[in-house]
Amino acid sequence: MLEKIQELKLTNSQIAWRAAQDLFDGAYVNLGIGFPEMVAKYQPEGCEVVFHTENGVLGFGEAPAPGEEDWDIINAGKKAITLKPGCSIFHHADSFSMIRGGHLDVAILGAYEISQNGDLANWSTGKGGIPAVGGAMDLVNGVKTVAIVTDHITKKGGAKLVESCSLPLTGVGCVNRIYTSLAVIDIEDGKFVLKEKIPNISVEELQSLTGAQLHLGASVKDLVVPEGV
Amino acid sequence: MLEKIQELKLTNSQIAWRAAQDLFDGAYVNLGIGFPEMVAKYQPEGCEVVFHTENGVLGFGEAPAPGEEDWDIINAGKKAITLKPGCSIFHHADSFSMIRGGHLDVAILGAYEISQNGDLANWSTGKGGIPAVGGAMDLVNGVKTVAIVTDHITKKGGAKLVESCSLPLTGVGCVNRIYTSLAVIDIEDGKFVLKEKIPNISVEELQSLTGAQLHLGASVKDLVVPEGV
Amino acid sequence: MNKVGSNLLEAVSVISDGASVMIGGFGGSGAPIELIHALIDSGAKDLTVINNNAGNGHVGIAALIEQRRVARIICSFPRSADPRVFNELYLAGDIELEIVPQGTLAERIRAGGAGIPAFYTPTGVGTETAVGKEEAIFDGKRYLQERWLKADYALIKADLADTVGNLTYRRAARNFNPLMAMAAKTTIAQASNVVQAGEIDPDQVITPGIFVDTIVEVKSPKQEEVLNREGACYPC
Amino acid sequence: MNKVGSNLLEAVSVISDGASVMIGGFGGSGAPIELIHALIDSGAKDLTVINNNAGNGHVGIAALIEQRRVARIICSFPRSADPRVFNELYLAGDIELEIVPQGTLAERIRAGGAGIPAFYTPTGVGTETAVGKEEAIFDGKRYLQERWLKADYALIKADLADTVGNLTYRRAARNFNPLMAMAAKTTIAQASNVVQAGEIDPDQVITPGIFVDTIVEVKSPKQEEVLNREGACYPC
Repeated sequence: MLEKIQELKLTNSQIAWRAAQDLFDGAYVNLGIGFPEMVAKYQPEGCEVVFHTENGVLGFGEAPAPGEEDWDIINAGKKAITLKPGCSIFHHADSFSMIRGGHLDVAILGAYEISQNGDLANWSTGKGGIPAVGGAMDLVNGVKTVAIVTDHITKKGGAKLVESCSLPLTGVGCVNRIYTSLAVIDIEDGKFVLKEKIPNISVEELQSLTGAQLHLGASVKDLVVPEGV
Repeated sequence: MLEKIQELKLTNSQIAWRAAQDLFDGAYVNLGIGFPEMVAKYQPEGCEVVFHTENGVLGFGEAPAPGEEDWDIINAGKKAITLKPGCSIFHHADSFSMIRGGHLDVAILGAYEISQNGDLANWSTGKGGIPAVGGAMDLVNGVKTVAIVTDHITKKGGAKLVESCSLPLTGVGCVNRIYTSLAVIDIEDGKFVLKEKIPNISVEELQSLTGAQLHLGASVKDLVVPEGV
Repeated sequence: MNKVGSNLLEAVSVISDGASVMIGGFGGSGAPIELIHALIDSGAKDLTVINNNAGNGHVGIAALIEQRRVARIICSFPRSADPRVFNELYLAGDIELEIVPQGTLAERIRAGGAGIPAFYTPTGVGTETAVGKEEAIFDGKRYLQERWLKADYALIKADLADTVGNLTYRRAARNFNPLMAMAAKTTIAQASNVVQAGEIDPDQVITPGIFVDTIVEVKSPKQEEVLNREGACYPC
Repeated sequence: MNKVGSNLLEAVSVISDGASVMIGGFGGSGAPIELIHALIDSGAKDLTVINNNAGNGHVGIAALIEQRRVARIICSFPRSADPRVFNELYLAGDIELEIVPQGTLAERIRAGGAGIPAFYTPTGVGTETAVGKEEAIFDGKRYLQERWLKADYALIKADLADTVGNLTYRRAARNFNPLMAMAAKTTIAQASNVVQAGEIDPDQVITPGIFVDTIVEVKSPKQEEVLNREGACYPC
């Protein structure tokens, strides 16, 4: 079965594409460092999203061409970005006022584990090493909708969607929606509710790859990604 | 005796002059609405003070000529002011961060009553009517040195320097120095300590006009104001 | 995205009876007179108004009060050169007043915008304004706990606005305006000039567009101080 | 009043062993590299450093750590492209680390500057960072009490400075710099250009001069990112 999953599962680009389809025109959006940043590539036609980065920029654009970087203009991942017309710059306290004050519409983040009541673990593997939290705890407690993009299972085949997280938490009951490599799952009333799944996997198979009870939404749609993504 | 006092006592201009002599070059100073504003006129030679107003200006200058007012540029008393080179503008939360955060050196305010432990009553006569506090409570709790300019006694001859205030308080134990129409008095360890008095009044006379014990400083100097002030 | 509204009355027509409305300005400086007058025209009543003052003369907030639209006002300093409108209603018990020290008012509004439900301040310790508030000691000093302040709407006055809602303010007209823009569910700004996105240097934006919902251009806004010297009233 | 100092080393020579030092910047953006290198030259040690990060490569904060001048670091994110310097000392137990969520770090610093000894935030509720902190419920939601953060010194990087200490910042190099300027007893700023008082429009001042003690002009400041790509180290 894990082999079948490896063949069927969505790539990170495809997960990012699916997450991007729920963005809306004029939404203020913060994308986590790394994989979530890919979501920016797949904004739907006619949907102009305003991107926020914790270090104090609202309305930034794509990365500059190599050699064109201005290292005063970076994102939370310390990558060079560009400023778009309508952009604004502010200090860190104002930036986190936007986050904590509930002014951002969507945060899309990565995850180690998500529990059925929406707890998120994404900042520490709990194995010693160097802890580093950054803005994750602020984002999950402040942004109106917190969405996760993630593989459905770990590299070793273990569940990432679980009854309760075993790793140090980033936030409690904070996740609203999960875009995985196999499905779209909402968290409603402390339950995982399946909204979409890729066509060639059964609910039973999906359940077997999920560490907590999957509840079925009113209708479970097929999660289909366009060719070329 | 009250007649003698009426003759001898300093005018408000003279009190303001005396208060201004303790300002130092580079001091950040907030002057209360009304009488305390007169202090600005008497800055000592070579002493450049930076004036702050609660509504968000640091480094303002004198009033503009009549007809030259810009009503976007006013002080806390809603009077038109002018901007000096080196001035800065900021919002109210930043302005009160300067105050509350202990960044201002001196606030000079008016008073109804001051108690020997430094309690100040200057915002409400307690008689009903319309209460209005403005920034006074923030100033007395935030500025490094809180000084008062005031007549030594009320118009009816009653004490303004008292054992404990009868009017609603602005702040507790907040006053450092009092410039009155008769004397300069510091508050030290819960006591009124006389530092200066006008020459033609005895300590006993001054005591009789003060509602709490006056302690004598190491030396009590003559409070003499130059001619023409 | 374009946040520019077509006219003042339409912009404020979303404000319903009983709403809480933060109104920018300190006295007349930064007061969005045209938005306030549109709010009078809209007919909304039973409002809670949050402003530093309680109006002056017979225009702006004073006019809103005079038209009996304000049930309650939260402010630091209701005194003014001509506070008759407020005073009469207050002394008759027809308007409720909550006095908040000015810095605490500013910080409570900022806290509302910044998602800080409560904070501690030394301001007001041992005074009447401390009644009913929790006191705590930090490093041996007494502080009061103060709660955030939010509102349904903010009416603010800007100098420049761009189409995506970025704002600048003119001189000390800034005062409460940027704070209130953050603390209201819906922020409506009048601006002396509306420019295209990209025409305000990002370093010079004071209020980022995320805090602003609707902008209306008011080319030559009135100053309360000037109107009062002319003896103006609204509506007249 | 003129706050312009003559050189970097003299400016930082006031910083004594054991001092707490806020250092502006987010990664390399806004990092006052020249002031940090002067601090290395000054010899000060046993420092507590407050910064978002814990250095990258072998310049700036990483160099200060490599020279064993930092006893303790308060930051949100000690990971970087090349965090070897910090990691080795940390894993050997030779540097103390306090991890603070980034927004809480920013707000604690602001609170330090604003005279707010404590505030409540939802950030960190139910996590390891909540250990030892008071929890309170407001309007049915859980919050943690966080304390202000102050420091003896702040080293910050500005773009323009005027002689009375007003500062502007270039683009996202602003980040923590204006907050730290408020929260330190003594703030030392390097600026790419020092101009006369009056040459910065008062509306465009980001840090008012009241928060700044000493300014040193550093005409073409180095960028940490560029230095690291060149394989630079300090002192070398």
